Parts: sequence; structure tokens; C-alpha cells
Amino acid sequence: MSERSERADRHSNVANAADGGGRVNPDVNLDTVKRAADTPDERQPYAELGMKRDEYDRVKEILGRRPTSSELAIYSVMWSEHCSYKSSKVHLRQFGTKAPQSDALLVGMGENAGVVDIGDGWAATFKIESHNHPSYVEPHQGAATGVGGIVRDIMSMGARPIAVMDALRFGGADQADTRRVLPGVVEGISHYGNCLGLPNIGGEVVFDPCYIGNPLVNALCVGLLRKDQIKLAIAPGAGNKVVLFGALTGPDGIGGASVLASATFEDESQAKRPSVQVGDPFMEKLLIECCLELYQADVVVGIQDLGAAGVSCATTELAAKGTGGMDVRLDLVPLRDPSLRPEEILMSESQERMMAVVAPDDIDAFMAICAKWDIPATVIGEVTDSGRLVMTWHGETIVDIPPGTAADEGPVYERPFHEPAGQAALNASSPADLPRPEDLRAALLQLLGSPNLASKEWVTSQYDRYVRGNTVLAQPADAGVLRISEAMPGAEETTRGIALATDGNGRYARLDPYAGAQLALAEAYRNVAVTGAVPLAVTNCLNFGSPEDPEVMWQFSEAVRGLADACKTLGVPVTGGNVSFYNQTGSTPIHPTPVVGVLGVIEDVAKRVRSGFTGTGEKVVLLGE
Amino acid sequence: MSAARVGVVTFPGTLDDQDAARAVRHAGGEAVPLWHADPDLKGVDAVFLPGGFSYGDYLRCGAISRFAPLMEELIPAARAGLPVLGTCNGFQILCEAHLLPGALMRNAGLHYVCRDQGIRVENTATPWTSDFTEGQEIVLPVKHGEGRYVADPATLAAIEAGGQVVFRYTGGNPNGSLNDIAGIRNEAGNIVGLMPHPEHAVEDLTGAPSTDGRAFFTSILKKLVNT
Amino acid sequence: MARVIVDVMLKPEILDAQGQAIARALPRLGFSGVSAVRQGKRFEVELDGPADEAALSDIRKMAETLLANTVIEDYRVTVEE
Amino acid sequence: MARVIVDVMLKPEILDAQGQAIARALPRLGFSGVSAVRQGKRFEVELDGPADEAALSDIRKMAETLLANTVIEDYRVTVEE
Ligand SMILES: Nc1ncnc2c1ncn2[C@@H]1O[C@H](COP(=O)(O)OP(=O)(O)O)[C@@H](O)[C@H]1O
Repeated sequence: MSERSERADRHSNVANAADGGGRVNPDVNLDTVKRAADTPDERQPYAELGMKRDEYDRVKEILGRRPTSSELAIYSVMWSEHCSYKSSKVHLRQFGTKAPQSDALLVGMGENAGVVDIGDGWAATFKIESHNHPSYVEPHQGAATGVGGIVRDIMSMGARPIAVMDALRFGGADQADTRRVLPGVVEGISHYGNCLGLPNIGGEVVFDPCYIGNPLVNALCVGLLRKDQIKLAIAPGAGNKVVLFGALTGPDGIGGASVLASATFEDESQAKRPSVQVGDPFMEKLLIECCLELYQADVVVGIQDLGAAGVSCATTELAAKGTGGMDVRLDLVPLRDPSLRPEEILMSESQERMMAVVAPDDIDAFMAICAKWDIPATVIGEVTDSGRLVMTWHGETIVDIPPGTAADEGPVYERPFHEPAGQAALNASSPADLPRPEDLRAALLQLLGSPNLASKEWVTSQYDRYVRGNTVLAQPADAGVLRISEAMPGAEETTRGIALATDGNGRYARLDPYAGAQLALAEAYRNVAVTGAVPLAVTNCLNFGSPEDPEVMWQFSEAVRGLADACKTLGVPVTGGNVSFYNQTGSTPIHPTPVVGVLGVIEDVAKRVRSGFTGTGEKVVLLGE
Repeated sequence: MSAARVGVVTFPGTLDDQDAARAVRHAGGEAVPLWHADPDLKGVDAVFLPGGFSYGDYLRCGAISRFAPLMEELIPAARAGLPVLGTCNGFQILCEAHLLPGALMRNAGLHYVCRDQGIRVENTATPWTSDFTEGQEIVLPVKHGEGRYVADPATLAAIEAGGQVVFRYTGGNPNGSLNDIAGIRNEAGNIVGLMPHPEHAVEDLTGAPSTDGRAFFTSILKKLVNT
Repeated sequence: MARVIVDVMLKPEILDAQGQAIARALPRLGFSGVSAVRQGKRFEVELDGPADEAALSDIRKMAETLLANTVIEDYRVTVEE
Repeated sequence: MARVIVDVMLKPEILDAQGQAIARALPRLGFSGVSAVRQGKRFEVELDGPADEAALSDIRKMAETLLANTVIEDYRVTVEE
């Protein structure tokens, strides 16, 4: 190895970190670039990794040879539906093309999270993301790591996370599996969010039998930052160091991104089920405080959280958006399980990890801050201007690719779609045809007793809504409201606050996905507006069945069109979000469920409006039609 | 006259330190940040151990924190009479450090509970509760998963007889605590621990729908200014 | 009248954050010579009758469905003498 | 290279809410014949060296001061063969 990488060796505060020599290293099977060139016809398990034949052929074309197994790992996760948005991209473009002009938008779609200007020099960043499949497999850990993941997205924008919300969908309240899934999911969100010290300021709990085999766990996080201190996932400047920091890498959710996120829960896929990811909220809390101190000290050039595709995603995306190249010594990645192979390190979904790009002169300061917070940190590579992402394993080159081809130039599909067979009949059946209830009292009691209308206190009382002392409104209000003057040092002068709401209705969307998505936006928009806040920006989590099913794809395209049109009409931009496909049991998809989050700003947070009557003698006025 | 200085301790995983510091400032005191790894009390006049999940609450709440370098200074100082208030995780740490009798266990309902809780003030003979009146009913938020106070029968009888029960839950016990105990003090009275959160009940705009927490901070500041 | 013990531990490949936090704290507390700590659960189950094959098979089922979460945990059943 | 087990159980006079909740759930799940369940903790401590008297005395101290809260818990140290 070069002298450069030997210097990297010394830049680690991790006890027992791989030193390049001390690890068991059965390298007889190591698939190097050289070996790949020499064995062009070796059979590779691209199909098992969820790749189609033509996708695999394209990789070969890009590289001019077969990929090494490590390269295959990278392309398979990066080109998975989950990471590449290959089925949704062509539709999501409308959010950009139809977007209203908005001066408030500082960072739009495509980054880890959108950022909006909230005035007085401050900005808010927010995003909602799904963790549906993992929450079905292991409700507690699945939901917990869903919160952890979205919080890291917000941190990576340079912000302090200040609150979370959760939009949940379960099967029928009386169905047996709901008893397993619901308490675990709520406990997971509660434990992780409470441990991080993030108030939970709202969300939804909806029951419908269509979610029995596929619950929805959508978590939202909002963060605050100075407008001039936005961080991006970029790696400019040849010679800058690449630092991996946070938890050690273990065999968590290996293959999860491609296998878990793009397969259904049919029996044969159960056998392939990778080990679940387990979260450590304590580590994440330290990581939050550590990152904020790193930003304060101004020692971070670019930063990226490690999400579903772990090291593969962070290295390819950082390199693609920077000077263009990166050298990484994969054997320097500190491991929890020393037997991990390079392919597994690349695909590991271990939680609570971040990757930063740091100028060489700032490395010592960076490491000192990590040490203060007891955060393991290791220099694993360096930015180059080679235009290639090159990874070595004990001196052997195992990855040599143009990073953009993995990060940005994945496949794009124009999937066929058509209206579902029964759609017209479904719409023809009108509530007007139903018999009128004879006993209104019984009907009312039935409504009041229905789980969807009942109090959600069993859930919300498990969430800390007071921590950090900035919660102005939370449950039972329809929108959460936070003051910002005390949320971060330096904000004392502002009187502003932010309001957030999430809404969605799968039954409306099933009947008419175009209108259903618009109704979800309208409801969240109203909920924010009634607190006294001006709605500014939208995030969304689009939960649908398989994109390979043309009827689902129709629902999806209609919902996106509806949401984009409504955003245009209301004058609020979509700043980011998440698409979750393959939400189905066997071939039966869930109701199409777009969940929409709206963020608004209130100029004087002391003037927020509560819901509910506050005194006798007040006049009651009905607005609208 | 310089403001009374109240130390606010931060362990890895402490969450309510900024709320505690804010509450001290609102009452007119100076909040002095104390870091778990520095064995230095910085000459403060009193110490607030705030809530959170120090060390992730792994093993047992407060079990690891009590060995922090700062605690090596704090424990003898508290034994010698330094006023110390621990809320939630701070209460757990005080019990683990044996500065207060008994222990805090998993809630009887086995769930984390966040709610606005009725509480009766049972004892005002502490530097943290002198601005209350005995028998006063107040509302403070509780938010914890492990707040069930337990002690062996002899200890329980002794703290009841000695006036060491400072707060009791009213209107429903959120966690199954013995004798509805929400907070206790040591024999000398300078150390108080409670599960509820006074620092989340000091402002009209935010936090719980009460400002009953203010009296904790006005009590200690009066005491410090007058001595 | 027999007592059966069910030990439940996280599977080796699953992150044991608790155990790690304890192991990291030990040197600070003056304990050296410990390379790792794993934390699990121990259940003591008191039976009305003897720990015969039928009872043990019941307990194994109980461990499998209730006491352990077999997605992330392994369990072991032993009879206390 | 030895492994030492530390079992920590609540003292008998302390209410074991978790154990009771499990015992109450059992009949509903179709298990009969269990008169009580107690839930405790199991620590597996890996030593760098052998489990000799010096090491065990260290571990007993660790159990006494850290792994168990002796106000409410008892512990037992055993060496795994
Ligand atoms: N999963 C959840 N997480 C956090 N808050 C929730 C959740 N579900 C419901 N809430 C909150 O509980 C309150 C009542 O919810 P809900 O009954 O759905 O009210 P509404 O019907 O008025 O929307 C709201 O403040 C809502 O934000």
C-alpha cells in the first residue's frame, strides 16, 4: 500500500481496529479486479442479489469486464428499487417540473433531506421515511431503526434534530398478528426516540385489514440549522480524508437493501431473510452531539449517513458528488465481527454510522471531538481526482468503478400501468346505496367504539413529548408546534415557531389515488394552518404494492400526479420523501397509501392557536363548504 | 450580589440538561454545566442531576453513571451537605449511588409512561421544597419506563416515619411505586430525588400545562442567597 | 415442584449494545482482564409437577413463542437439580 | 479464555412485575402447570485469562458493585465448563 494509506492507519481512535495485519484473512477466495479480468466467464449470483440479467449485462458493459464480487455487491444494492428509485423516478420528476417557485426552498429533492428557510437566518430540514418490511419481521427493532435512520438523514444536513413524528398503519385491531406487531412497533419508536431525547409531536395510528401482513411504519424527523451552515453529501478536494465514524460494522441486515426491500414475504424469500438490524439509541445520541460539535468546529467538508446500502452508498454517493474519485482501504473498516468478508462489509446495514470528508489539517481536531464523545472513528480513505472509486483489501484491488454509474446512473424503468380491473365497479358503488341505519344511537356508539376513532393515548403516552422543553403543541393537537428560540444556541432572538402534521388515507386513495393523495395533502396543510402557521413545504412517503403490477403502478402514477398538481395549486414544494414499493402479501397489495407531511412557520409562536373550546360563551363558526 | 450557582450535570445520554439549566436561569440563578468526565464541581452551591438515559440506561438505569469521575467528587460533597436534586434518571443515579435509600424498577405496567401527573407535596423541610406548602397538590409531567420505587419493609417504614417521603402520586399511581411514592429525601434533607420533572413545568408556552415546577428552583435559590 | 431454567441470549451476530456498554465501562471502574460481556435474560419457571418430557416440551414451546424472540435470540432450557 | 456466568435475580421479597406478567399470560396461551415465573439477568463474561481465584474474586466484586444492585437483587457467579 502507498505511504498515504499507512498514514491513515494511525488515524483511528478505535481500540483493536483492524491494523491491516492482525485480522484473520482467508484471502484464497478474494475476488480481485485482476481475477475478474482473468475469469470473465465465472458465474455470479446476480439474480440472488435481486438483479435482472440486463442490469448485470450493463454493469459488465460499464466496467468492460465482469464485476468482482465486491463490485457486484455495490451495484446490486445501489441499483435496487430502494436505493435507485428505478420504477418511480420517471413519475417523481413531476414534483420538480410542476413545483411552484418558492424562495423558501434552500435544498430541494435529491439530497438526504430538503431544507427550507424559516426566517431570521434559520432553516428547517425534514423528511419522512418508511421502515415497513423490517417492522413486520421484528417490530421493535424494525421500528426503532426506522427512527434512527431518519434522524441520521436530518443530522447529515448539518442540523440538530428537534422532533420526530410517526405515521403508523396496522391490520385490524382485533386481528391476531396486530397483537404482535403493534406493541412492538410502538415500543421500538418509544424506546429509540425517547432515548435520543427527541420529543414526539404527532402522528397517526390507523387500522385496516389490508395492512395485516404488511404494516406501515413511516417516521418523520425535523431538524434546525443556521441557514448558512447547510452540509451536503459531497466529497470535493483531492487529498481530503474519508472518515467512518460511529458504531462498528457487523453482519446486520446483510443484503437487506436488495433482498429485504425488494422481495415479498412469500415463503421462499423467508429462507433468504438476512439477520435484522438492531439499533443502539445510546450510540446515536452520542453521534448527534458529536456531529453538532464537529459542525461547530467547522471540520467537516462533506457528510453522509450510512443507510440501507451502508458503505456502498456512502462511498459512491460522496465520490460521485465531489471531485470524482476516492481511494478506500476496506480492510480498515472497524468490525464487530472480524470474519466479515469485503462484500459483506459493503452491504452491511449496521446502524449508527456516518461518513465524513475532512481536510487533512482538521483530522486531529475531528478525532479529538469523536474521542470526547466516545465515538469510534477511523480514516479509511482519501478523495482523489481519478474519477474512480478504488477499494483495496489488504493491498489487493477489489473495486475499481466510476462512482457515478452506481450512485446516479442506475436503471430507469417506464413500467407499464393500467387502471385496476375492478376500479370502475368500486367507484360505482356509492354510500347512497347503503341502507340507512335504523337506530342512530347504536350507529353512533359503533362509530365511537371503532379503533380508528378511539383515543390513541395508549400509543402517545409511551412517547416523551416534553423533552428539550420546546414543545408548544403535541397530542391531542392536530399538528405539532415547536418554538425555536431555545432549540439551538444563537436562536434566542427569534419569536418564530414551526408546525408539522402528517396525514394520509389509504381507503380514499384506493377509490381514487389522484384525489386521495390530494386529500392527504389538504388535510396536513389544514392541520398546519389552523395552528396559525403558514404551510411552507411538503415531504411524502409513498407506500404501494409491487411496481411490477401494472394496476399498482397506475395507483402510484395517479397518486404522484395528484400530489404534484395539488402542490402546484397550493404553492408548496415537495422537498423530499421516500417511496416504499412491494407492500403486499402474496399478490395482494395494500391500499395505496401516500402519507404526506407538511411543515409550516408561525411568526410569533406565542400566538399559536390550540384546538378545542377554551371557555363558555365563545361563538362557534363553521368555515368552508 | 452574585447569582447563586447551580451545577447541571451532563452524562453521555443525559437529555434534560438544557431544560434544567433554563429553569435555573428563569428563577434567577446561574446554571453551571458540569461534565461527567471532569472530577470538578466548579465550586457550585447546589447540583441538579437531570433526567435522560445516561449510558443508554443499559444494565440498570443509573448503574454505570454513578461511577463517573464527577460522581467521585459529588458523592462525598452530598454526604457533607451540598444540596442535590435528582429528577428521573437523576433520582435513579442517587439511589444507585446509595445517597438515597431504595431502588427504582420497571413500571408495573411494563410500559414507558408520559403524562401530566397529580402529586402531593408531603415534606417542605428540604432546600428544594421550601416554597411549597405541606399537602399542596401540584401537577408535573412524568415520563419514564423505570420509576417504580421499592425498598425493603424496614427501610420503607423508616423513611415514612422519618418524614423522608417528599412527594406522593395522586389521582392514580403511574408506575406501581410502593406507598405511591414519587420522591424522597435523605435523612439530612439536602438530597432529594423524584421521578416527575419540575424543569418541564416552568413556562406557560411550553411543556406541561402547569408552572408548578418553578417552586423547586425558587426554593433552592432563596436558600442559597440567604446562607 | 421442579424448577426449570430458560436462558435467553442474543444470537452471536446480533449487536449486544448493553453488553458492549458494560464491557466499555469496566476498565474505568478498575476491572481489567475482561474481553467481552454479553447480557441476556434468565427465567426461572416453577412447575406444579415434575420436569418430565411432557413438561419440558411445553417449556421449549413457551421459550420459542414467548420467552425468546427467535428472530434475534437463542434460548436454552435446563432443569435445576 | 474462560467464560464466567453471573446470574442476577430479584430478591424474593421484591415484586417481579415482568415475571408475573409472563405467568399471567401463560394460561391464555394454552400453557398450564406453571406456578410461578421469575425473570432475571444473565451475564456472560469472557476473560482474557483463566478463571482462577483472583479473577473470580474480581468478578464477584464486579457483580456486587455493578452487575447487581444488592438493594433489590441477589447474584451468583459460576464458571462455565
Ligand atoms: N403514532 C402516533 N404518534 C404520535 N402521535 C400520534 C400518533 N397517533 C396519533 N397521534 C396523536 O394523537 C392525537 C389524536 O390522534 P387522532 O385520534 O388520530 O386525531 P385526529 O383524528 O384528530 O387526527 C393527535 O395529536 C395525533 O397527532
